[in-house]
Amino acid sequence: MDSIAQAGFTFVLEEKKEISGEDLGLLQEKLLQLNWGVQHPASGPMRLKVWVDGDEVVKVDPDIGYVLRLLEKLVEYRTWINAIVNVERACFMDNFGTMTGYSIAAEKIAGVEVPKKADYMRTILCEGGRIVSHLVGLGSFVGVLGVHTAMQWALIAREKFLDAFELYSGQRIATASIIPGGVRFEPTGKFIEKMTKAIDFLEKEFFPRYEEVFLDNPTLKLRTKGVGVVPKEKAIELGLAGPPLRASGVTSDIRKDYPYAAYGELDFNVVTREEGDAYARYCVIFEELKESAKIIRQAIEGFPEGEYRTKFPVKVPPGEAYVNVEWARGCFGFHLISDGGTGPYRLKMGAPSFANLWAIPEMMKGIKLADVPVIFASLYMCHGDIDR
Amino acid sequence: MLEEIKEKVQSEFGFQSEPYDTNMLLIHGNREKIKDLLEFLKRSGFNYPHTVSVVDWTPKGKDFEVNYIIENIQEKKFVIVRVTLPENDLTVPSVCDIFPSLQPHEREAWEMFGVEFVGNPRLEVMLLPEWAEGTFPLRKSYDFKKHRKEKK
Amino acid sequence: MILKFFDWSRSNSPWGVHFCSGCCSLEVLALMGPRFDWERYGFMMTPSPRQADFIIVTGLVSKKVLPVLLRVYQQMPEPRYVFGMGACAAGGGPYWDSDFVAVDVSQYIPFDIFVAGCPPNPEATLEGFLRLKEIILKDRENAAKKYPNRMEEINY
Amino acid sequence: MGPWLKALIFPGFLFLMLVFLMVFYVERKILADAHLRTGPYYVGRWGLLQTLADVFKLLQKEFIIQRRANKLLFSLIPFVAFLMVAILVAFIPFSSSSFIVSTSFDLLIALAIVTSMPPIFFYAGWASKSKYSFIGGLRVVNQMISGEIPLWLSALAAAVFYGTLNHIEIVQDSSWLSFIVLLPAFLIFITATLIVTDRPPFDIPEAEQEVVYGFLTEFGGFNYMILVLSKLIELFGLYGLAVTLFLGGFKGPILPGIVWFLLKIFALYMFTFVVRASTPRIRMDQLLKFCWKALTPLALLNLAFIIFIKMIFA
Amino acid sequence: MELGSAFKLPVEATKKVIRVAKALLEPKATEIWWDKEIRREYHYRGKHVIKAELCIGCSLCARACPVNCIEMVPTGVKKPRAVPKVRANECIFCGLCEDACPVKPEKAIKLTDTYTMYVEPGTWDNLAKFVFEPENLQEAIEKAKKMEEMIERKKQEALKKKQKAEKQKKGEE
Repeated sequence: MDSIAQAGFTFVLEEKKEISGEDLGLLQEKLLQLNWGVQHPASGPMRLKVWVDGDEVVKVDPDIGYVLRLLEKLVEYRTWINAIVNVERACFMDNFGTMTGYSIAAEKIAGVEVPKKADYMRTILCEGGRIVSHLVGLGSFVGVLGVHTAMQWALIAREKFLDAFELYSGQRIATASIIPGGVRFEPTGKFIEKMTKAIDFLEKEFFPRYEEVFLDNPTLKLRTKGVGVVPKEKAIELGLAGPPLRASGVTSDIRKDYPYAAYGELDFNVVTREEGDAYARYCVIFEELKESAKIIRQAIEGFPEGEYRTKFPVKVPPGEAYVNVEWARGCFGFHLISDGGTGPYRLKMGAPSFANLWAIPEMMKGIKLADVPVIFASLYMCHGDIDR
Repeated sequence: MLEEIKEKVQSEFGFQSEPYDTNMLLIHGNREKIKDLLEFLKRSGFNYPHTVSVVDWTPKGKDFEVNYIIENIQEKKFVIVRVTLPENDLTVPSVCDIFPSLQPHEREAWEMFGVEFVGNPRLEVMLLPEWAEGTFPLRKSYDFKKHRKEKK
Repeated sequence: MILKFFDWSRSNSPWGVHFCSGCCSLEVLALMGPRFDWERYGFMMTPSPRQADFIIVTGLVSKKVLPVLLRVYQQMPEPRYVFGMGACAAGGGPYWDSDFVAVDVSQYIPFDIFVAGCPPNPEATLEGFLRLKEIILKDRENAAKKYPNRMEEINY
Repeated sequence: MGPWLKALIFPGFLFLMLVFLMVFYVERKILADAHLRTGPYYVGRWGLLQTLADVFKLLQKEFIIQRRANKLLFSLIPFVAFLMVAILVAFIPFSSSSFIVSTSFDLLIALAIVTSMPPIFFYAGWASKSKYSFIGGLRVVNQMISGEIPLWLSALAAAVFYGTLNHIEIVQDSSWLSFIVLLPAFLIFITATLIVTDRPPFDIPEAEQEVVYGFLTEFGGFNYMILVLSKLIELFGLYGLAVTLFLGGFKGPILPGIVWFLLKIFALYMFTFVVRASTPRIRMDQLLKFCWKALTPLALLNLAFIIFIKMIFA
Repeated sequence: MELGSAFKLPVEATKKVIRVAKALLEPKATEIWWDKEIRREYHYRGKHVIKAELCIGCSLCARACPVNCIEMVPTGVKKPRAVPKVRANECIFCGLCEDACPVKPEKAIKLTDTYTMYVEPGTWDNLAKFVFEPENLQEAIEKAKKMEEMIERKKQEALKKKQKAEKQKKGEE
């Protein structure tokens, strides 16, 4: 057998191709199979098998599982409280969203009412996490086009928020600060002050500087406009989630549609774009930063007094709950089941990046090799979230 | 909206359903009619599938559950279709011709639980390392602690 | 004298290979950023392991990525160093009881330095990198050679 | 000074080395400044010795040749590349007296050398038998050939305007008027230079996020250093040409000629580095379109314009 | 690409270049952090401080630990029967052990508020030595021993008293 037929294409097996005579190296291969990752500057811990014909991509097949930890199983060995340590590590970029979703699901099963202050605190932290995550997303998107300035500028703003989180919880990113029954630490005035300062920096210094150079950039537009276009119907059919879905014109935001925490009481817009290309996804991420900053300002203004945490029972009655939260990368679903024990019986994490990833083979048909990293970065995925 | 669906599911398929949470409906289906049910749901606007969640109830003396979680993205309603499968016959017809985006989710469920989705074109190892194929690590019978002790 | 100069040059331009396998790479990113700026000390990231001097084991190493990690380590040219980072690299961290995580990476790849924390702060990491520089300065023979090649004998 | 001593020390080898240590340092420092960070700081005073340390570290690294690689080509190519671009620098007059060779076909020879670079880089990518290197090598050929035509045409414009190919005569003939007349040619020349030497935003052959390092991927240690050095010298040589042809070379008030020459080159380098910090990389097909549909016709038009002006003045 | 945009694009791009060139003159964001001895003012989850004299040996912290890095080391005395020892290379500094500790008002196991880093030139053989041990363990044990002796002495005294009283009662009877 010299070749295998798969999905309509014929691939020549590499081992069989040692032709006798002079070795011409790679010149004689028609289809090159590139292993785009695991060690690749733009891939992260995953592999895209890219078959290219010259500069054109014929077929793409993702190979994932390189950061597999089986979090869903690990959670079953934990108690209700300390399972957050594993849940938040679904992805470190925005760990508050996952912790909030898990906590709300656990509270729904246990029938615990959360004080209002905890709700507001969760909102602030979630939006902070979204900002932190989106900043890295913006930076890495411009980063795959060979300019590292955007990432560095974004990191300056990111550090301000991480400082605020550190002041609140004691760690920069592994905060472990939202638990079933409220939040873990008393929100102090110092934290609020620091958060306000961070948002001031974001709005007064970062946005103007960034907008001027990297949002309205002609070369950037040249590279990203019209790349990886997904129309509205196609986006729903492919099951895209989060900013890529909204960039295709679908108004879907869990914060607006099924309000949790304090989102029901705050005023914000759902950012959508109609174009559905890589540039639109990039713009959606940038606009969402502004919305998040707005939400945090409102939440700080309406910050209520009272308790920040209620008692959560050690043993939770049998039951189940399905909770969605709008995480930085999209809608994160938690299907949590209790059997009356001291810990979760089963937790299913419906990850948005996983859904986005499997749109890649469809989106990358017949593009240029140089567009592979652009589309990959514009889908805004997190590897910890894909593999779990 | 959800009331209509409830009645129609009751009259057309004979499936019981109950409200699950606000905005959510839980339909107890069976595997014979699951494809028809999902097609009906897709026609009535539930076109954005979220995920496939399998629950292993064997230590409690019950069966496996397969939950299809589908959203109506225009009207903002959820539906959870639940199919119960006995442990010795874990097969269910694949729905990836109705919802193509559920294909990797089914693949993951097959990999982790061993639930065979008949008709899925790609039931291959995805997340696990190759040597771990067929271990079905998310089943309750696969105990991390036991394995650790065995190794030591 | 010349040897001393060579030692100095080796310790003052450590380039790392861009291999991220876990969450700690986020803190490495922060270290590359403007606030902690490791380039002040001459650190740099290279995309290809052929030009690298050290590799960072960024926390979690799952069993699927472990052979890749060791392979990248072997592709690096000889004076090479390993920077272990985070709880996952040394004891499994939050995934200590998972069957699909290589719990103690130091069994497979010789750490020159280890920083505790999950993930360690950029300050701690920078301190670790400065210690790595000291180690490079002293280590003319390249201590990594003493360790056996364990690529072949990975058994899960 | 005899020509051999010149080739070894002043405008030759040692001087080039010194200049490139500084260029590396300035590049890192300016990029860092654009990123709002400090850049190299603790190695030597203000990090001045940083690149020296880098170079001597690369000398100590293990020499790896991949099992499947073509051993002869793989180890030979970097030195060949270095030799070629060193010849290019030999024809550049740093001041009225400090140059290595001067013939009546200076410009022609220099451009011919630049034109012969792509096969060398292609062989570098081909010999390492890595897929990414191979694609990088192919891209180099593609890009350089399309960039060289505007380069030649815009350089020809200058040659037609001055009526000579000798560098020193060109410099001595230059004036403010010639600078203004040749300004379009200068802009085309700089753009073409960026394309030919694959600097950002045209760094397609060595795009880190697409093909890792292009043809440099498999090179490590000393070989890598020499290859990078030769690429940098190519840029230096072409900028030297640009200064000579369009900016009046070593001419300038008060200060000695060599200082003026280096200052002008430094300004061009500054421009390159800031462009690197602000402009995203463009795609291969876009570059080809840009070269063949915009840059080459413009260069031709410019040549016609210069000939027209020459006719009026003559 | 049309000819018009081919002209416009370089001009636009040059504008961006000039804007970035302005950033060269802006103040830098790099911090030289070791000038201030401790960067954090408040609430940092640093290394563990275990106070053996406060510990009651309930092992709640070991149970609360999500990574199982707390080991209860038996002391040989009754109270506390065992004190926690933290394996620092596995610890993730989540602070849940601190929350679980029932000792009031001062917790027996606590993470320092100030910034302490933990760096070790570590290979496989010396990672095992990488632990946080309780402070003044020996003193606490001795103290506990003395206390136990005291308590026993008191108990015996009480017993003797009882016996005496009983004897007296018996005698009276």
